[in-house]
Amino acid sequence: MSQFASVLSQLFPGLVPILAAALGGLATEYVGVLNIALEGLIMAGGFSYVAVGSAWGPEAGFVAALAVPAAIAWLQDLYARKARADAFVVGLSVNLLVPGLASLLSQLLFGTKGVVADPSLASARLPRLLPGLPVLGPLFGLQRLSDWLALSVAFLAAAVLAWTPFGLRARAAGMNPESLELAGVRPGRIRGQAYLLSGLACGASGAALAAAIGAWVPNLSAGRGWIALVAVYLGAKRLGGTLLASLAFALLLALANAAQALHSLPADLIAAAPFAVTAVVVVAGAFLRRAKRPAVPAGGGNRAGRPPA
Amino acid sequence: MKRTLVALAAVAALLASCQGRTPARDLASVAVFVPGVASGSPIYEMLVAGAEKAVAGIPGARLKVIEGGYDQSTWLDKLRDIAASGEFDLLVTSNPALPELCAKIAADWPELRFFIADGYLEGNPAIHTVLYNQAEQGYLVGYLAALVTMDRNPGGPLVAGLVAAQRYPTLDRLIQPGFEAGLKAVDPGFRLEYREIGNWYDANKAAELARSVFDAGARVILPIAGGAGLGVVSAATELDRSVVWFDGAGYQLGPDTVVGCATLAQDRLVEERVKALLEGKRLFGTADIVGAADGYVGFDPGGPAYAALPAELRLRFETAIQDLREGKPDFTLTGF
Amino acid sequence: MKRETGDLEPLAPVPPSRNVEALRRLGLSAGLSALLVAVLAFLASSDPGSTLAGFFLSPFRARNAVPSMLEAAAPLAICALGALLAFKAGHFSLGGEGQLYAGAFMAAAAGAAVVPGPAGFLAAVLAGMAGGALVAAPAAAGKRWADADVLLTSFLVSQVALYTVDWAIGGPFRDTGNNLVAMPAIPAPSLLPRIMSPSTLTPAPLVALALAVGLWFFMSRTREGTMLSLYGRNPLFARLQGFPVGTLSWLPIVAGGAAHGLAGAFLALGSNGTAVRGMSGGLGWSAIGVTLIAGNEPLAVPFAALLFAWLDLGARQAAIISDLPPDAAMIVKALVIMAATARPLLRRLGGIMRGGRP
Amino acid sequence: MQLLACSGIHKRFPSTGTQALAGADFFLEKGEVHALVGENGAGKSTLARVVCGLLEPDAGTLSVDGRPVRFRSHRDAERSGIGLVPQHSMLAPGLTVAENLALGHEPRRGLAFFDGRRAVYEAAMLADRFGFSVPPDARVSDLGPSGRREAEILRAVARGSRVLVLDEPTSILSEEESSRLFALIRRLKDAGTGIVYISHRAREILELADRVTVLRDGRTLATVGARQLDECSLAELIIPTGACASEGGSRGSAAEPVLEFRGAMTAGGAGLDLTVRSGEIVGVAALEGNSLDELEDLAAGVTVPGARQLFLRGRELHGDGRDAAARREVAYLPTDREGRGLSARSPARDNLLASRLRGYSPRAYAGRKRPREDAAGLAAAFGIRGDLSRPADALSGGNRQRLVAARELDGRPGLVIAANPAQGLDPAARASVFRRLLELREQGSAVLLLSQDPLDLAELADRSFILYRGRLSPIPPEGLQEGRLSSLLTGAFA
Repeated sequence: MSQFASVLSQLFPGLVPILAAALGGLATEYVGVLNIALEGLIMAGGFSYVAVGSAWGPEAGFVAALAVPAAIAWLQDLYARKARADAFVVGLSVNLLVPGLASLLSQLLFGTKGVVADPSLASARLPRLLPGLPVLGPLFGLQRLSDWLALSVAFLAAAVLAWTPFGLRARAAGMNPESLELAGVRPGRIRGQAYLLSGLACGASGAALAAAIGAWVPNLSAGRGWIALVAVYLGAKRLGGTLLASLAFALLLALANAAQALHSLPADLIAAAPFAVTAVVVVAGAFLRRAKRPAVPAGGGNRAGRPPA
Repeated sequence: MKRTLVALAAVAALLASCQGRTPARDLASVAVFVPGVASGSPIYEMLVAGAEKAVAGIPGARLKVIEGGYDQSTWLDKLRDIAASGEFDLLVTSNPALPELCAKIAADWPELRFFIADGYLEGNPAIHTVLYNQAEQGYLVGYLAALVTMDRNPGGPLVAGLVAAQRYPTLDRLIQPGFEAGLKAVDPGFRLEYREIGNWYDANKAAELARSVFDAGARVILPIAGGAGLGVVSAATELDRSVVWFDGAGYQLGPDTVVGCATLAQDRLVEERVKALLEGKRLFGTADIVGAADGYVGFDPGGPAYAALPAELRLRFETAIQDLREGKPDFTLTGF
Repeated sequence: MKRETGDLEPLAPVPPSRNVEALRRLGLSAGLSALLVAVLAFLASSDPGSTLAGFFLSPFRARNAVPSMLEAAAPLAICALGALLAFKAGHFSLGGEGQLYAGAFMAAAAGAAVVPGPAGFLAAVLAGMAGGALVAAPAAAGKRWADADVLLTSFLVSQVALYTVDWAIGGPFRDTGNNLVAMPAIPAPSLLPRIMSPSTLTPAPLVALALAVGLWFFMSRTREGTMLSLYGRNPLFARLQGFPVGTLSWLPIVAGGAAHGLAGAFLALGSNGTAVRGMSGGLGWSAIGVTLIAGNEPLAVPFAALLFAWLDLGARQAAIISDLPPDAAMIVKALVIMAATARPLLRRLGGIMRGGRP
Repeated sequence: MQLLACSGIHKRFPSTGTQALAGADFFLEKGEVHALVGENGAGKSTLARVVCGLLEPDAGTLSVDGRPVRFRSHRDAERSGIGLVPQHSMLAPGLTVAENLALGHEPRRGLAFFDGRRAVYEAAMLADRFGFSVPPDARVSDLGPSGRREAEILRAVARGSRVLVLDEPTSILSEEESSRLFALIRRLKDAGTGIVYISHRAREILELADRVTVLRDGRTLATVGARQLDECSLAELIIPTGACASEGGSRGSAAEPVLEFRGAMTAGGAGLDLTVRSGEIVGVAALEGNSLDELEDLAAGVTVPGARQLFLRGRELHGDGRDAAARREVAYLPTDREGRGLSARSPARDNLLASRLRGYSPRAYAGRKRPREDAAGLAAAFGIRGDLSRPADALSGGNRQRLVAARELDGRPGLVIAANPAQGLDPAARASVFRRLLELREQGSAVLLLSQDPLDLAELADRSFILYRGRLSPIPPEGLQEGRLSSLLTGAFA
């Protein structure tokens, strides 16, 4: 029972960063582009939280953590569109650029490339809301304010995608940009806004990670952006699916942490599991889709995101 | 066109003047290679501080600090660059993994000399190493962890945690056995909860693992995790549990959380040895092991959380420190 | 949404030939790198002068730095050539990192197991290539049998390989006597011979160069190469022409994997002497950057790889001499890759450099 | 006053180098149905897109109610009351009908939320008003062709159209669906809407239109009152060379069957049976939307046929990589020259030699001399001008067309699939391609000729069929002789 409660209590802090980033990935998938830069954007969020927060307090830090990655993502898309560069390659560069810049700025601002700790940035735990309950207690009580804040941003992103005119337009842009042309909406603008949302959500993820430990640690995201991306694909690029897949991964990782107590499985192999599962799902999904739809040009259908050959 | 020629000539002249530099005979130019990041890492901060003090005492000696970052697979290239730059006579560093790498460099650059603290390699004529008896350090924090656990949770489970970045020989052979020996010296019923992060940076995962250790009943954790150790401290702070720290100067990370902090007199050691080497002492080829008896492994009682512990507990612990200095229990190492 | 890949752009004037474009791209990348380095030196360093000296002079002045730079460029170029082959066939394989790592692991395992000497060397090289190909295989099979997205599957399998090799090097295959997380050393007779000790130079750069020429020949002088590039740009066309699309849909991916494995084997058989945990260290990603900067021209790849090797070495040298963080190289690389894919921008710049109007 | 006036409209597409419009004029009165006709590629759809603000003209003026206007997006056109029913779907397939209608004008609830229920309600009201049966909450991808078309029309009229542009609206509709559409058009017309009606179907045009404007090569040829026309004269207007004058004789059926369809299914209808024998040209004609493209896809191996439905020389074709060897004896001149006939970013020379790569020894190919000479020879024979070492898409449109023809029609293919072979060719090139097809027949090739242009059939085919609403019916010889092709095609005989 206590093991179970332990897994549950770990589920939430593990879930928030992955979920927020996954929604960020979903935002651009809605408009039909893969934002490979989630990892970099999470780091941008985490670093901004600490860099701005240590100067002007955690509230300002949180705002910066949202604003900076949003701006980066928006610029990233603007550059890709205006310079006709491949969106995918630009995303890859952002993944290289952000850790480099963070390290450089960290050196300039704090005189270290390493850990920047500021205990005042560590987010406070909320009071235990539901003390007596065995399951809900650990799940809902005793969690960090920052996690709840980041979760609200994630929820906001989900709401924007699901229930606003923007979400509708984004989906239309991803399915058939011409439908927007007839509606008098510029698909490029929608794409830019989707990137903006993507950066915002990733920023929330980064802020949650940094606030949980009250510090900037190089490589803060530690692969969570990739897992988020994988969750989007495992969730079939749909809102509900992405939520479920994120939850499944968070559960898997929490279980893996708990399983270490048993010394049964090496940590590295557990870390490989989400990727292996998703690879199987992606291939099986493609196979089924192809079996269902025989009239597809075999050996044709290159993905749109090809390198400039 | 003309301008290009002039520029080329200038570059050529510059190159020629650089080539003409005569290499120094004596050891005078020191490179400190930090296999990680100095700031925030006490043992590396002491490495730098000790080397700086030593160099300051020798007229004409120069010092340059180069940070290698946490990615161990890049260290060899970086060391090679330092050697290849031809700027340095003595390379000072500190990490159990470094002797092997430095031996590779020494094979290619025979005139370069190495001093490695916290590592062990005997018989290489270019390399001098000094190993800390990490088992003693582990024993100290283990003993304290056991006392704190029993004080905080009388009659509770006899469990303490060790959250490590990844496994490596010093951890397996010295730190962990020492830590367990410390726990069991207080009560043989103690059990160790070991967790592994998989890298030296994922502080969030460290925090999650620490929580699972605390959930398993532990009151105290020893993190051996570099930057990720911060996650253990923040988890302990939140859950009102405790952390014992390794390698010194951990109190400021969590004034109410870090109940004790074992120390290495790395700054003193590095200063002494570098100074000796620069003065021409023929130590290369030898490997020393230092420990509690000669004061290089110790304990820093200056933390607020330590001061807040019950006086009798502190008394018992300080007795244990004294015993260790006198060889009880005996962790003597003859080699590694 | 329609992807605005740069090459869809119809050009009013006749586009320059691929060679000219590759040259121009390389030149501009090098120029841009130099410019960015200078900017960073002034922004982020307290001593821009020696930082610049570190970047621009040390790599050419320090003892044996140039041969070491060649050596560092070799695996990068080999990976980039492997990636290029897959790209040419229209498969955007992102698995390089894992393929390289698996190659290094397999090479170290084989090199330590087989009798020292040429046999051990050969076994290590072959095992490395097999390791890389093995990691590429699931993505290739997924493409062949299910038409699954190579971009995604290759990345996913590569991640699995990275973690699995991490586990293997840190666990069952670890040299437990070593504080470095690494495998047992490969016996010296099985290693690549060192040519200019103390530099790290081995024959690997020659192999890379030979592979570049070989790939160039394959792509432009063989029927199969022509089919591959026609297929890569329009698979349906290739199928309607009766090309062996079944083979073309998987073999280039596996061959690219084998190339990454070869690079990994060279890493293990070079100065490291074994496989070290985290050895791939972003090389697979850098190789994609090299491919892009080389404009997908095999003959330009060695030069682009040298550019990246210089950036790495220059940044490390600048860090030794001055106080510029080595991450400066990462920033420069990222920006150069970004710029290299912007075709109209490149052309306009090229026009300016030729003295014409943009 | 004219409701809509376009004069001297020019539009050039730099990407393909085609001058789509070169001085088109078009005037629309209030409450009239004005048909816009012309050959494929005459510029009808381009003009429609200019009128609707989807393209900005290079030159020329647009005015609505006598006031000059300039449309930067469709929204501008919409503000002037112009709605479009495009030829190819511009709906977002994964959204519902109501969501598609709402796009760009979403009803809101609360501060910023999309009011999906109101969108459905509005769409239902609109559908009701026009007597449409399309369910507003259905996903577009789940709808049949008529449902989609209804959705398109609903979207066009949703903003209160004063001008409605319909581009080939009936191409995918059944007879009954079409007549419902016509009733709607009449009602809109009576309400004062001006309707631009683009169609190939003469009968529809004569039934609906008040006036007809004929485009040819991007210019306005004439505007004629519809009452002065009958089906034959309309067909004459659209396609200049006299259809009546053409002669096509059927030859004695030749020897060996090469390509056989045995009950091959298309989405549009029943199984198709068709045999093409060596030494004959079998022609199939149809208008757009009558599954001619599906037939092309099946024959060429783009789509996968059902089991045991398609045979080449008695061997079953699977429509995938297994057919590679069989494909090599098939010459295929696709309708979609760019998408299927070229790997456009590869050098023109590689494209030209793609079908004969296997003929070279590795040494000869590496030597480059022979391939270069062969390519130059082919280029000269088919009049391809341009640098062959540059990517094929650096060639001009006409040269690209000739490149595909040169590659496919050279040599001695066992089977030739020629889909719209004359499309986009100037008269001289057309004549040379046709000559070559006849030569191939004489040499014993089997030729399957698919065309939207009946004249192609009249000129070339030994046997002719018409494909109408998914069914294949033989055209009696008198059908060709009496010059009633257009009426045939519009369904009189089907």
